[in-house]
Amino acid sequence: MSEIHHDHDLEMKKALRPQIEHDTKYWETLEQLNNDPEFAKKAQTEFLSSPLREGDGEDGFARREFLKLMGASLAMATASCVRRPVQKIVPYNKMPEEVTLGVANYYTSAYFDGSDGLAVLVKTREGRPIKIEANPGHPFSVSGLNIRSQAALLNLYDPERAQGPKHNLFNEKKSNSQLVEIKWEDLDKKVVEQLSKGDVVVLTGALASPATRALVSDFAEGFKAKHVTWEALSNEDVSQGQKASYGEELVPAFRFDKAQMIVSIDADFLGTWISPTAFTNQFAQGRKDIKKMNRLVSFDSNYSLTGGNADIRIKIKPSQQLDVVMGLLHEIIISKGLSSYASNANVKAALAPFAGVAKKLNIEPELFAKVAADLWANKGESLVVAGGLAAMTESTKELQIAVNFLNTVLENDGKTIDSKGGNSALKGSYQAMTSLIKDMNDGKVKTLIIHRLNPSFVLPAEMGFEEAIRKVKMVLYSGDRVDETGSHADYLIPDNHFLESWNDLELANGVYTICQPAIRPMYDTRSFQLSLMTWGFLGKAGPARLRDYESFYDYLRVYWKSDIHPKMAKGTDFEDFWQQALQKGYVGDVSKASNTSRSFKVDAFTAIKPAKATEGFELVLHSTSQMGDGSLANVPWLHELPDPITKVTWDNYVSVSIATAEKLHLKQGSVVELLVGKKKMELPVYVQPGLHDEVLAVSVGYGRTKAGKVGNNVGQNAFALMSVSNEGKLVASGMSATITKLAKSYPLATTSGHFSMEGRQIVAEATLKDYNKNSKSGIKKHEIWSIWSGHEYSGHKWGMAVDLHSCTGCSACVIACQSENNISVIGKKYVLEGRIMHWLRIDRYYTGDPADAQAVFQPVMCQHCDNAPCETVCPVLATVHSDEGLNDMVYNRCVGTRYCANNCPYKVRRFNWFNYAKLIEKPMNMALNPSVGVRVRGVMEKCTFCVQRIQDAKTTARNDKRQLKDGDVKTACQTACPAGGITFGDVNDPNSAVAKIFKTEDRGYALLEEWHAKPAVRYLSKIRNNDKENVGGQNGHGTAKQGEHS
Amino acid sequence: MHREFILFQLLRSLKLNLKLSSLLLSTLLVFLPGCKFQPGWGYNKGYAPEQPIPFDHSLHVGTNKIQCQYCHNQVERSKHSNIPAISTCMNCHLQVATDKPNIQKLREAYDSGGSVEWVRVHMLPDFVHFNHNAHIAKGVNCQTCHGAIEKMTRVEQFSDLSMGWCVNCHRQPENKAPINCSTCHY
Amino acid sequence: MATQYTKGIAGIWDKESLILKAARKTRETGFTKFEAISPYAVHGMEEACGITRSWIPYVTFIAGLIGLLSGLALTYWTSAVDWAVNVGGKPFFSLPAFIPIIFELTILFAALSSVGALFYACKMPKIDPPIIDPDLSCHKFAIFIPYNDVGYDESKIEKMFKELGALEVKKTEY
Amino acid sequence: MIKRSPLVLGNKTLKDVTDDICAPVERFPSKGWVALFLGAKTLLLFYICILGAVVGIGIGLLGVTHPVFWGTMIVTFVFWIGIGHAGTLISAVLFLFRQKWRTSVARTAEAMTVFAVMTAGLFPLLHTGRPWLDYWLFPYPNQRGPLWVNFRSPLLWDVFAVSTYATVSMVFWYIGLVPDFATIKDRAKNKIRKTVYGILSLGWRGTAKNWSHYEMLYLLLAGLSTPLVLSVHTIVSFDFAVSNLPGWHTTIFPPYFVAGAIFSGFAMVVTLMTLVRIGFKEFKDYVTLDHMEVMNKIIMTTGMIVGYAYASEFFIAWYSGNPYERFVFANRAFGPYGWAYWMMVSCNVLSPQVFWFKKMRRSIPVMFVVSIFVNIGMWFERFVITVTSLHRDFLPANWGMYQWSWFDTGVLVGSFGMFLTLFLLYLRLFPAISIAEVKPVLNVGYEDEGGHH
Repeated sequence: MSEIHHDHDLEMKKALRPQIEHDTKYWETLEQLNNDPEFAKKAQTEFLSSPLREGDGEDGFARREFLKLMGASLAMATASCVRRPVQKIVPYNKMPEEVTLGVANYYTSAYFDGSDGLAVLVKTREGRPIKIEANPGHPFSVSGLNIRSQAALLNLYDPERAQGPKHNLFNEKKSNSQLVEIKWEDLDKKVVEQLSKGDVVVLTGALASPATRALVSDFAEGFKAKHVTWEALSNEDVSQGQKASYGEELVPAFRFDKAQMIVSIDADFLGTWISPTAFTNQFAQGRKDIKKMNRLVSFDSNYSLTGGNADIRIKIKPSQQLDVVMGLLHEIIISKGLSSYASNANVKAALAPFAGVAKKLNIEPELFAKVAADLWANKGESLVVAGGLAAMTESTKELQIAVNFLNTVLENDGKTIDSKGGNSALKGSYQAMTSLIKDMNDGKVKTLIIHRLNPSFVLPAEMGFEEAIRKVKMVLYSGDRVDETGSHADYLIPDNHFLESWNDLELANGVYTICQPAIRPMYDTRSFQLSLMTWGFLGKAGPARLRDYESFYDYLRVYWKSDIHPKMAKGTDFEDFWQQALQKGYVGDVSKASNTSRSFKVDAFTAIKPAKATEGFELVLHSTSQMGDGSLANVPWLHELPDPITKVTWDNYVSVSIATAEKLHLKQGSVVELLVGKKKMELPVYVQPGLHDEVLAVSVGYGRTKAGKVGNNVGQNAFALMSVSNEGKLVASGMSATITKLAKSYPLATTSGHFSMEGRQIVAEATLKDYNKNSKSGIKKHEIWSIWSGHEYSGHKWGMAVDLHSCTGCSACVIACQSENNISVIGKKYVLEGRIMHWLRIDRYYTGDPADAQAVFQPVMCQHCDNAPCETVCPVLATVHSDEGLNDMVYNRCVGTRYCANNCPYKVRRFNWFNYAKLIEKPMNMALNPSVGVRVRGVMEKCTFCVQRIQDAKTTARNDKRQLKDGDVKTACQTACPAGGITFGDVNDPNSAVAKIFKTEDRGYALLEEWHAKPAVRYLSKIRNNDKENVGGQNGHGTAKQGEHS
Repeated sequence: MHREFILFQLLRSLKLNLKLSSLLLSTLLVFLPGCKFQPGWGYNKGYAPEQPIPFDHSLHVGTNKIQCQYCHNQVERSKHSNIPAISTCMNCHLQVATDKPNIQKLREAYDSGGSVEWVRVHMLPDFVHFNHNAHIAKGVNCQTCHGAIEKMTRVEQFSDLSMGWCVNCHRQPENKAPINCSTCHY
Repeated sequence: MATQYTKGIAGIWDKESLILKAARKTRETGFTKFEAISPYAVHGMEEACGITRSWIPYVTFIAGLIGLLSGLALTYWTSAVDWAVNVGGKPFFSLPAFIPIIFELTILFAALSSVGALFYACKMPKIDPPIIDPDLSCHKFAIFIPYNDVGYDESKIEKMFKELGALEVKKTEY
Repeated sequence: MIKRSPLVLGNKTLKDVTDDICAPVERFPSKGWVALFLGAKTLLLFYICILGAVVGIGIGLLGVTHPVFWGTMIVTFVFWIGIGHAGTLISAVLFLFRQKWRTSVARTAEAMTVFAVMTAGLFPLLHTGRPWLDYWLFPYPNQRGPLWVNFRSPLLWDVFAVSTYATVSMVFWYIGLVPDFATIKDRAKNKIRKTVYGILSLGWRGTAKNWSHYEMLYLLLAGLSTPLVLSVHTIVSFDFAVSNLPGWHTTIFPPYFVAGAIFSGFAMVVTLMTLVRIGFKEFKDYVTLDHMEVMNKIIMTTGMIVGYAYASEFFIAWYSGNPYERFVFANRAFGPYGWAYWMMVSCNVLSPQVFWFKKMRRSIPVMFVVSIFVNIGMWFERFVITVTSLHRDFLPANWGMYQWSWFDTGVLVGSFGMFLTLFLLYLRLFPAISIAEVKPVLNVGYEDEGGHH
């Protein structure tokens, strides 16, 4: 009875709801369709962007499967016809306007992982997203992508995503797990019933969506709920440090592009810290003009990506982080007597114990003094940063205060540090989590709504989350699967993937980005926002805007109309504003103006006491740019991506220095028992050059147990090694640890066999001083002649330039290539055998003294040699040259002799040893790019310079009745590169960017030039700004020694 | 005598063998280099399967002179030539010939939001990327490859769609068409 | 079938020196169509029987030449004329790279044609032709004079063979 | 005039020769033969299973990987092709040099050639990723344009060279067999045997005219086979030498490979002949210790040529100044595969040195052991060339190792199953010594004229 009444009520309510005018061009209707049950039913047979068939309803996604329709997958009904397999074509019932078969559509969207955010374009074909592309020109994430934003595509198609709401039939103690399916109506009823009992807590990650923030606060208002924000990889240390130093609890905007001198103390801003993608972009901008390039000094306790790219990398251990900053301050304020604080007795007293830090830390005193002098010399144009998991030591707060003080002394605050421009979403807090757990234990939490967080996985046992959550009456988990935390939830409320929902994001203060859905929800899922709205509606709680709309899209528009439109474009028509925002993907701009500097609370600084010197190993936990907090652990691309520094796939491990390894007789793959406090963990060893001898570094994000088939039990969960200090603070780094060698070994699947360039000119490198003397420094040119003039290329001649100076090795290009070109994932066993399939790999070499090794990175793809050695040896003409200078690889002609790969000096060819394409589980096949063939067993494959994009660009130009122009063709790796290190184009077009590099750039050289394969790829030499001379040039790598006679 | 008989038998069998083997050899020589080395997907010149609704091109194109691109409307923009949506049929058939049983069948599908399962006639393997748009832009007539569609009551495959067939047109100098592998294979 | 074979008379010896003498004598007597049969190639037999040098080398030479030219034509026509493809930036007609192919085809043509020529010259293959004596492929030697040879006279020949030390003289078909 | 020792012992008559050589074909097989044959056949069946798995599941079952794209199959291919050289060499080159001692070993050596080439020929066909498309390597007219083949590729040269070599050596062998088949046919008591060997003998009757043409053809084939046999291993060496890989791209390869082929081929002949002498006692008079000694001399000579090539490679690598080349050779001897290199050197260069002593040259056990060592060493030579050059080439980031698997072992061992099965069948069914060729040299060493000269 009540149900009928309820339904009736709902209908009535709907009729009364305000109507929103929808424009028809974009996707808003979908969300609406999806959320209206009746509409949704109809949509079973009519999906806007893809042809449907009746009877396909049970196969939720197959109907959208392009391949089936276009005959690519040859899902053949062989029938009795011997002549040929019969294929059926099913046309649309009504052709959706925006869909042209075979032509991709792009939708603007954005990705935010709790810290790093970037604007993206979602490339769809026939209604299914097939690639995440960069949205160039976005004011914050100017260009490029990171690894996980691209890999999130596979998360959409993860076969193990939750496909509908679930109820866990718990026993009294909540110790069992018995999942049953439940209808949304029943779930909502139960939830609303419980919500009305009060004591509600909404636990979310950093919410960068202003509309969602508003919605959560509306909800909190309605249900008297508390909103707790927590992130596994939080930036709490920065915001707390800011609070202590300046009185403002925020994460400021760091402007690496404005800094001439950057000092990082374990802040891996190029890899994992805050917004690595945007920072990489800024950092690269600051180096583009080599004569005026910035200098990066990294004090690194783990070998981070930032350390790998530093002009000067100085290894430290975590307990020395504070010493380094204080030491630098000591150099400036006391040794040199500079800055206005030089006369402040308290400051002097606080700094006094830090005299001679360099010596204590085993750093060359001159070098340390030079760093300090450089900082001072670039006053107002320098930047000192510290933070991240590796800096989460017991004295993390002191470290942040000291860093802030140093920045204030250097007058950077307000210049390279913009307190107003930061992302206000970065509020994840372990303190808040600690008090939440306390509340849960005290029975003060009756309902806990968790949105896409995994505290059970992250929080160490001593925080007691597992016990506390069992004391909560009802736990609602809005995630994408029953993961470690989800298994504690009474109700699993499957959340939409970000590509399935409307959303907005504020990535930097004042820059608003709209996320459009690119596909209708694949399963019976509901966005977190809509769940809150539904409960608000059913529970009759909260302000009107929470209750009155039937989709989050409506809420979003209303919010934008009331809150964002007036702020950003007062006086214009909202519809125009909205349209523009959708098309561009963003509104607003980052503040360019300098801010005033804030006043520093010197008291906080003078309270800093020197830490006790420690002996023995210290543990460093760090996150990696591929795995992050482990939330995307079920995406195989991420596991198979070689770590940018160690080049290890499919595992985490404990990194030790070479000296330590020798001392303890450890080899790569030896298993050790790591003992931290009372916690033990068995991990394989990775011998890392350039690591401090007393450091044991382990990456987090691995060791998931309920991520899915791919991600479960890959590596060990190093989050568990975090400990709670005596003061109740969570510590992730600097704990004393010991290792014991076990009589076991465990192979680590590395993709890079060798550290050294063996004196060959592979990565040409010069110091800035050398470069200023001779811009060709570091490059050994060879005299090359041929007895034959070669073929002429009269039309296009494609070429690529890779700037090793810009390349940070971040590996976004590798994933972009993998996504674009349907590159198979093969798994650890085969990677171990050396069979990784990446067409584009990043070779990492170390130079200099192994104990203080410096890293260089080199992306290597097919070089499309004019005199391609591979072509000559193919017996069946499966790889030949096109008249546009491409080294064509014809998969269907290949018989698989593999001679080409043997004869390729760059070893860029990959072979399908087994039928890897068969490993693609449905619906992962929907992520395949239909413009690129899927390779079968027994054929060779390799980089094609994204020939499908060249062909598409030609089609577009032809449709527009114009000639192809520079910039029309952008390869996948090029668009993904946040540093703008890859240039592609027509070398025969004298005005193209790439032709100019080929002709005029002194730093350009071809890899293995003396081999005279005439590659179509030019590398631009790397310049290191480190005051040295003739290092890395003629003598350093012995480039002069080689090739003279060849 | 006996021996001669054996000899005779032997010789006969040899002759037979010769005949057989020469037959086999000529089969190999004539057919193998041609079509039979290929798996069953190609070279189905003349293939004219029965369609669920016997759509008559000769009536629509030949008699009624409807332009090809009226129905196959994406062919100028896309590499694919689309099969028209049912709604395209309905543009006319909501009024025209509504009494015919096949049109009623179509109407039924249209109203129910369903579609028609046409049997595919022209099929290229998925490692060939044929681009309709490029050929239309070059001014290649539909009939050049698809034959006299305006006279076909049931569509049949006019060309063999073999690689040789493609290449022999592409390599004519007057066509100025590329014959790179990556023109079609990528 | 039977008509393929001719009747005649044959003498059988068991010594290499005797057969040589017998052959010489037979030839001197004026027979031209006779056959000397031996289990192995007897040194001096050609001279004794007046057999001229084999013509097979001419076949070999011409076939080799044809092989060479067809190898050249095949590689040139397919690589530079019919479908010239830019392979590794090499000239369309990369003669040095084609030499192995041309060489192998030369040898193949020459060798197979020579064997063909032998078959033609020896009228092989034959199915089970009549033999005079099974030991002729083991340790005995024979001379066969067909009935249609000049001056064929069975008794005279038998006598001559006996004089030459024949173990046996028999009328047979060969 | 030097007094020659007899080529055939025991003062045989023509009849004795025929009886001796035909005996193994005509009598019931010995228990030893049956046991060996069953063993070889089992190995062959195992081999078929292994190859079936490799073709059916993927070539990745073998240890081939990135960057070592070629492995056991190519190594073993070159190994068998090398072995396949001795036969033609003995029958053709020694024939041209009028070496009469060749007659008693030529037939078996040629059979070994044919079987070794058959065993070898399977590898390049099956080591491709998609063996069912191997026919694309032949330039036949097709409906793809027609799309031809790349005559610049050494693999295509291989196709032509190996198939020509297989054809010609088989024809050569068969032509030599024709008169002997006729002999067996004439001796046959059994109708089936008579028919089968009758067909095989093609109606050969041994008239003087036939012998005249026959001898001319034999000479021509020998003349054609001699450059052919040299070209085949030259072309096989081109697979490596024409590439641009340091360690492969070497001008010394053709002569070095040919010498190595003769070396390994003779070693295999010695191995097989010692076994044949044990198995078929009557052959001891035909394949005498003198024969074995001569072959051992050749083994020692070619072993030293090969040793010279090893040294010369190192010298040239150093002398060229090419750092990649230098590195590869240093890596060969002292890198992770150094053990294979030293195995190769000790087996190929050091072990044949015992043949400086006449006593050793004439000792059956010693020569057997040495010939086995040489076979092992020559397999490792190809392994060293293929794998160690590939595993560390230009860009150190790509360096890797060969991933030896059980399938590699299976392929290697199984190929011996195929070879031995064929060889054992041959010993039973074919006259293992050329009857028609031995008969004219029966008198060598017995009469003052030294035969008929």
